[in-house]
Amino acid sequence: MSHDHSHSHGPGEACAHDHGHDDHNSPEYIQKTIKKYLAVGGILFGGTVLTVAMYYVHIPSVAITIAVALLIATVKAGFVAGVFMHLSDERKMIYGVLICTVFFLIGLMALTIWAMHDQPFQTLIDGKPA
Amino acid sequence: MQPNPTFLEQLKQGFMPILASEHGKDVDHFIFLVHVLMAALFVGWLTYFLFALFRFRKSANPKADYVGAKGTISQYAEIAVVVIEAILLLAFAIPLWAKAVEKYPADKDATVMRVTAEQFSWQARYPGKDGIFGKQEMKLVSDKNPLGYDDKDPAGKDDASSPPKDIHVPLIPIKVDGRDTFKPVIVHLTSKDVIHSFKITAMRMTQDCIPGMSIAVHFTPTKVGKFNITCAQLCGNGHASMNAQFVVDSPEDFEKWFAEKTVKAGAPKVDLE
Amino acid sequence: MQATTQTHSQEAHSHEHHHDPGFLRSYVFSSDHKVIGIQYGFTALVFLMFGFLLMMCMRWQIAKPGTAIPLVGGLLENFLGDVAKGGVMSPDLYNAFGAMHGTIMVFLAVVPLAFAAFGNYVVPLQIGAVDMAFPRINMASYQCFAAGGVVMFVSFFIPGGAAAGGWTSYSPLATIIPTQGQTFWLIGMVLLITSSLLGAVNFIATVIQLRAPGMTWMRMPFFVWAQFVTAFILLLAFPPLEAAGILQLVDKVFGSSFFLPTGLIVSGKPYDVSGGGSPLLWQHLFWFLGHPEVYVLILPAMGVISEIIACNTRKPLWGYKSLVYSVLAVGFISFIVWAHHMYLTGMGTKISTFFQTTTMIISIPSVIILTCLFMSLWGGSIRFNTPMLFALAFLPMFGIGGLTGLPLGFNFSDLHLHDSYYVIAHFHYVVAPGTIFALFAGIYFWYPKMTGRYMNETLGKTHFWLSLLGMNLVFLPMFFQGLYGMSRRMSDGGATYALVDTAGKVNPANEGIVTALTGTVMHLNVFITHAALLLLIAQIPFVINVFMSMFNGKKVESDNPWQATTLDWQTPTPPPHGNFTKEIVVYRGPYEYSVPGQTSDFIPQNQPDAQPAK
Amino acid sequence: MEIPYTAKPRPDTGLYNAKLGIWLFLASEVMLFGGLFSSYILLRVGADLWPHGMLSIPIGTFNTFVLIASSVTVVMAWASLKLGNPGKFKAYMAATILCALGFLSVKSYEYYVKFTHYDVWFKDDATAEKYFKAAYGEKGTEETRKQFVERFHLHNTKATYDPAQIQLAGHIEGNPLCTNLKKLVGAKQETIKFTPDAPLGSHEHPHAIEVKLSDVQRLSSYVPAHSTFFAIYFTITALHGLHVLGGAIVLAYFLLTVDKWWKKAPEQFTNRIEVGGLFWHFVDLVWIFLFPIIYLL
Ligand code: HEA
Ligand code: HEA
Ligand code: CUA
Ligand SMILES: [Cu+2]
Repeated sequence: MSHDHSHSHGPGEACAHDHGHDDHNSPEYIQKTIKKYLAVGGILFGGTVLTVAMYYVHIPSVAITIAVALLIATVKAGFVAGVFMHLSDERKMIYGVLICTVFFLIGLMALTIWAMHDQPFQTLIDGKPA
Repeated sequence: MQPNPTFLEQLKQGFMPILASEHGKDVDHFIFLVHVLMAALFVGWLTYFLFALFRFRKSANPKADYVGAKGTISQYAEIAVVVIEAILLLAFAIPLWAKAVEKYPADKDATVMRVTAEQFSWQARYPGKDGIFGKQEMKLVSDKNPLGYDDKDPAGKDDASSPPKDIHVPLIPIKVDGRDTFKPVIVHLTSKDVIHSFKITAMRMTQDCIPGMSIAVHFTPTKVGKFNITCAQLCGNGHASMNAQFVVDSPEDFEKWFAEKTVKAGAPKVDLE
Repeated sequence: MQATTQTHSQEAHSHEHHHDPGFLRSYVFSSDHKVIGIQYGFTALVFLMFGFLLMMCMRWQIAKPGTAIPLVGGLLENFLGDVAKGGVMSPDLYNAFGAMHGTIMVFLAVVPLAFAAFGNYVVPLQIGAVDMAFPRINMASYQCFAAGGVVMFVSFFIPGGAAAGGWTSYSPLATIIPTQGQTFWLIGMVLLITSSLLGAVNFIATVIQLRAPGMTWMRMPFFVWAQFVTAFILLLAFPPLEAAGILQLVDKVFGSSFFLPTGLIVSGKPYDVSGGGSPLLWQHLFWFLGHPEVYVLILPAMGVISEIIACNTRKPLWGYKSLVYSVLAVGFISFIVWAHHMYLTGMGTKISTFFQTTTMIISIPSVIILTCLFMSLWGGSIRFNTPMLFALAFLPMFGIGGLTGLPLGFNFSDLHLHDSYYVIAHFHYVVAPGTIFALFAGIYFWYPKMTGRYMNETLGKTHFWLSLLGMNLVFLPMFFQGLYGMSRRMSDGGATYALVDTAGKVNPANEGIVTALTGTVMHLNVFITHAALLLLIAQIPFVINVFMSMFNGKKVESDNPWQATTLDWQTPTPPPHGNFTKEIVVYRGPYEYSVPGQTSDFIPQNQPDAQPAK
Repeated sequence: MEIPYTAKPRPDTGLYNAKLGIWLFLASEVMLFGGLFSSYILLRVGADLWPHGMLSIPIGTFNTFVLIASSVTVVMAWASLKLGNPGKFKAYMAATILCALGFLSVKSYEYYVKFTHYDVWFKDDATAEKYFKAAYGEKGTEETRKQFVERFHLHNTKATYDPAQIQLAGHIEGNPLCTNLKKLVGAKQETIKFTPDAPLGSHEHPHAIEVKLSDVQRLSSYVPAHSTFFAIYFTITALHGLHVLGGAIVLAYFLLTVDKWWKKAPEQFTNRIEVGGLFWHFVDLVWIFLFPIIYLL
C-alpha cells in the first residue's frame, strides 16, 4: 500500500520510508505488476518442472541433489515472498521482524544439530568402547 | 548408626555432603568461589539498598533530586561482574569441565562397568578379563533376560553382573605421573525405558541415562565407603525409591564380593519392585 | 473529565457511557481491552491460588510421607479416588500435582497475569491508544486461554488423572504413561500457546501502530518496553514448543515415535512402536521455549517494578536508556541459551562452552537492569506504601534468585547442583518472591485505576510482611537441601535415601551409607512445610482486601491518585470504553518527576508545557 | 471509538494494522514450521534407514502446480480490486478456492492410498523366506531384498540383512483402513489374504497369498505409527492441509461478502484481501519446501 504523504506526522516522528517511484495505487502501476505476477507464476511452474526433472535424471551425488533441490526451492520461495507478498518493496519494520525470525530459526536448527553431534560421551558400540 | 551432624556442623562444611572423589574437590572449590562472588555482590548491593531506603525515606528527604546518582561506581561494579564472570568461565569452568569430564582414562587403567537403569532399579555389568562387554541388545530382552545380554557373544562369557541396586568398585592405589591417586572408574550408562539420571553426590557426579544411547562418565573414588546412587530425573511413580548403594571397597573386600555376589555371564536376575 | 472520575464500581460506570450492551457483551464476550485484562487477571489469580493449594498438598507429603493430609485428604479421595486412598498422596498423585503445579503456575497463572492481564489493561492506556489493534482477536485470545485452562483442569478428574511427567514432559516418560493425562496436557498446551500467539501479535501491533502522537519509542514507559519484548519472545519462542507438542500428541494418539528411540522396554516388554526417534529432540524443542519463557515470567514483572519505583521515589528512573537496551538484549540472547538445562545429557565441551558463555552473557543485562533500579533509589523521596514495599522487596529477592542462577549456569558446578533443590530454590526466588511480589505490587498499584478505590493499607502491609517472611523461610532452606544433594521431584521428600525419617526414626535400609540425607536435611522439610503454611495464611488478608476494597475501600480523590506521569493515569477512573475523553498528545518522556524549577513534582506526559515555579 | 490505521497506513511505519499483524503471525508460523523442519532434519540425520520414493511424484507435482496457480489467482484477485473491478475479483477468488479444494481432494486421495497399503514383518528368517517365496516364487527372497534395497536406496546388494528385518509390502483383501496386528488379532482373525506389490520393474501384481497372523511380527499400514518417515510426512502435511483449509474458508468468506464490503469500505476490504493473500502465499511457500523435501529427497 502507499503512503498518504499529506498525513501530518506526530511530533517527534519522521517518515521512516521514502520511495521515489510512482504511486502504488495508480492503475498503470497495477497493470505493470500484474504482468510481473504472471511472469513469476511462470517461473514457479518452471522451477517445479526443473526440480522434478532433476529427480528423474538421477544425479549420483546425494549431496548435490539435495543442494540443488533446496536451491531451486529457495529461489522459488524468494519469488513468492518478494513479488507475491510484496516483500521486495516492504517497510523496515517488517524486515526487522523477519530478520529476527530467521536469525532465531537458524539458531534453533544449527545449535540443535550441533548439540546432537557434540556428544563425545556417546560410547560403547557392540560392547566395545567407541 | 551414622553420626547425625547438627545443622551447625553441616553449615560449617558448607552444607556439602561427604566428598569421595578426586575431581569433586575442584567442584566444591568452584562452587565455593562462585558463592564468594555472589555473596560479595549481594552483601554489597544489600548494604547500599538498605542505606538508600533509610537515607532517602520521604520524611528524611521530602524533595527528590531529579538527577539522582552521579558518578560511575555502578559502572565499575558492572564491569567487575563481567570480568569476574569471564575469569570464572575461562579459568575454571571450561578447563575443569574438559579435564574432569571429557578426558577419559585408558580402559586398561580403570575399573570399567556398564550400568543399565530401568524403572526403578540400577544394575552393573563388569566386562571381565577381556575388557570387552558382551553384546547388549534391547531386542533380546525377555523375562529370563531382562537386560538383553547376548548369551552367544563370546566377549560376554567372562562378564559378570551385580545384584540389582548393589554396585561395588575396588579402591586401588596407583601412581599417575608420580602422583598418588586411585584407580579411576568408567561407567557406561544406558536405560531401558525412560530417562533416568545417575547421581552419586559423594562423587559429585550426575549424568542422565537416556534410552537408545550409551553415555560414559568417569571419576576417581578416593575413599572406602558406602554411598548413595540416586535417580535425579523424574522417571515415574517409583522415582523417589530408585536408589542403590555404591560401595567403594578395599581390593580384598571387592574380590570377595565379586566372587560371592555377582552372576557370571548369562542373564542376571532383576527384581522389579 | 472530573465529572466521570467519581468512584463508581466498574459496572455502574460503563453503563453511563454507552447504550447498554447487555451483561454478556460487557463482561463475558467483551472486546474491550480493560475487560479482557480483568478477565485474564481474575482467572489467573484463581489458578495461582489453585497452584498453591496443589503445592500445599505436596508439601505435606514431603514433610510427612505416607500420612493422610489433614482437612483436604478426604476430599482428594472423594474426587480423585484410589490415588488418594485414605487421604494419603500416592506417588502417582504427587507426580501429577507436581507437573500441574509447574504448568499451572507458569502457563495459567503468571503468564496470563503478568503479560495478558497487566499488559491488556495497562499497555493501551500507557501508550494513549483507544484499544488494542485487534479487539476481536484479543477476545479470541482470552477464550482460547479459558478453554486451555478448562482442559487442564478437567484432566485431574479423568481416569488415571492429570499429566505426571513433570512440567517439562520429557519423553519417553510422558509418552509411555498409559493414561490420557498427558494427552489433555498437550491439547491444553496447544490452546494456551495459540492464545499467547494471538496475544503477542496483538501487543506488538498495538505498540507499533497505536502509540499516541508524540509517543516516540524513547518516550514509552519502561513497562511498555518490557511487554513489547515479552511479546516478541512469546511470538517466536512458543511456536517450536507448539510443534513439539503436536509431535508428542501424534506420538501419544497415533502411536508414532518422534521422541521414542528404537528398542524401548517398558515393564519388561518391548514397547510396540516403530522407534527411531530422539528423546533429546523433545528437550531441545522444549527448552527452546523453556528458557525464553522464564524471561516472559520476569520481564513484565520488571516493568511493573519500574513504574512503581519511579512513581514512589518521585524521580526519573536512573538509566532509562540502559534499561531499554538491556531488556532488548535479554530478549534477544534468551533465544540462544536454552541448553544450559541440558548440560548433563551428555554434551561435549564445545557446545556446553557455547551455552555457558551465552548464559553468562545474558546475566550481564540482567545485572544492568537491577543496577539501574537500585541506583534509581538514590536521591529519591521514597514513599513506603504497599505497592512500593512489594516492589522494593522484589529487588533483593530477584537478586538472590538471579545470583544463584550463576552456579547453575556453569556446567562444572551444575554437575553437582543439577536437578537438586538448589534449582528449585533458584527459580522460586525469581518467580515467587520475585515475579509474584511484582504482580502483587501491580495489583495494589493499579487497583485504584480499575475500581476507583484504594486497597486497604493495613491489610496490605500485613500481607507484605508475612509474605516476605514466609517466602524466605520456604525457599532459603532449599538451597541447603540442594547443596546437600537432595533431589527434586521426590514423592517422599527423599525419605527413601535418608538416614532417619522426619520423625527421627532410623532408616535401616540406609545403614552405613555415608551420603544419605541427614536428619537435619529431613527436618528442614518439615520446617519448610510449616513456613509454606504461614505463607498460605499470609494470603488471607490479600483475598479479603481484594474483595472488600471493591465495596468499602477508600475512594480515590482524583483520577491520578499516585500523582504519576504516565498516560494510564490521565484517564477517567475507571477508564471508559475508548479510554480517553480528550485528544492525547505526548510531549515528554515517561518519568518527569521532581523536575527542577516546577511547582508540581510531576509533569504528566501529555501536559503541553511545564509550569515554572513562581 | 474507532481504532486508527485499519484502512490507511500509519505514516511513520507505512503500514496498516492488519498488514503488520499478519506479518507477525507469519513470523510465528515460520518458527512453527521451522520447528517441524528442524525435527525432520534431525530425525533423518539420526536415522539408520530412510525410505525414498514412497510417495507418488506425479501426484505431488500436480498438487504443486495447483497451489502455485492458486497463488497467482489470489494475487490477481487483489490486483483486480485495486483496479476497482470486483467482478474480476470474484472470478479469481473463486478460482483460488477451487484450487484449494482441488489440492485438498488430491491430498485426501493420497492419504487414502497410504492408509490401505501395508507392510508385514515376519517373526523369524525362515518364516519370512517362506512367505517371500509364496509371494514371488523361487527368487522371492532376492526380490524382496531388492525392493528393500530400492526403498532405502542401499544400492549395495552385498549387504546382508536378516529377512525378518525386511517387510513384505502389499494390500490386504477388502482394503481395510489403518488396521494393525493388535486389531486383527483382537477381532479373532487368524489369517489374512495379502496381495503383495508388483515386483520391481513390473506392474503385474502377484497372486494373493494367505498369511498366518501367528507368523507376523508386525503389521502396519502407512500411517504415522509405521515409521518416522510417515510420522513426519503425515504430521507436516496434515498441518499444512489444515492451513489450506483455514485459508480457503476465510477467502470463501471474503468472496461471499464482497458486495456488502465493497460498498461499505472498499479500502479496508482491499486490505483484507491483501492480508488473506499474504497468508495464502505463505501456505504456498511452505509447500514449495515441503514438496522437494518429502517427495523427492
Ligand atoms: C523468571 C524465571 C527465571 C529467571 C529470570 C532465571 C534467570 C537465570 N537462570 Fe534460571 N531457571 C528458571 C527460572 C528462571 N531463571 C526455572 C523455572 C528453572 C528450572 C526449570 C526446571 O528444570 O524445571 C531454571 C533453571 C536454571 C538452570 C538449569 C539448572 C539445572 O536444571 O541444572 C540454569 C543453568 O544455567 C539457570 C540459570 C539462570 C541464569 C544464569 C539466570 C540469569 O538470567 C540471572 C541473571 C541475574 C543476576 C545475575 C542477578 C543480578 C543481581 C545483582 C547484580 C545484585 C544482587 C544483590 C542484591 C539484589 C542485594 N536457571
Ligand atoms: C511461576 C511459577 C511458580 C510459582 C509462582 C511457584 C510457587 C511456589 N512453588 Fe513451585 N514450581 C514451579 C513453578 C512455580 N512455583 C515449577 C515450574 C516447578 C517444577 C515442577 C516440576 O518438577 O515439574 C515447581 C516445583 C515446586 C516444588 C518442588 C516439587 C518437587 O520437586 O517435588 C516445590 C516444593 O516446595 C514448590 C513450592 C512452591 C511454593 C511453596 C510456592 C509459593 O511461592 C506459592 C505462593 C503463592 C502465592 C503467594 C499465591 C497467592 C495468591 C493467591 C492466594 C491468589 C488470591 C486469589 C484471589 C484474590 C482471587 N514448587
Ligand atoms: Cu529413575 Cu528417576
Ligand atoms: Cu534457562
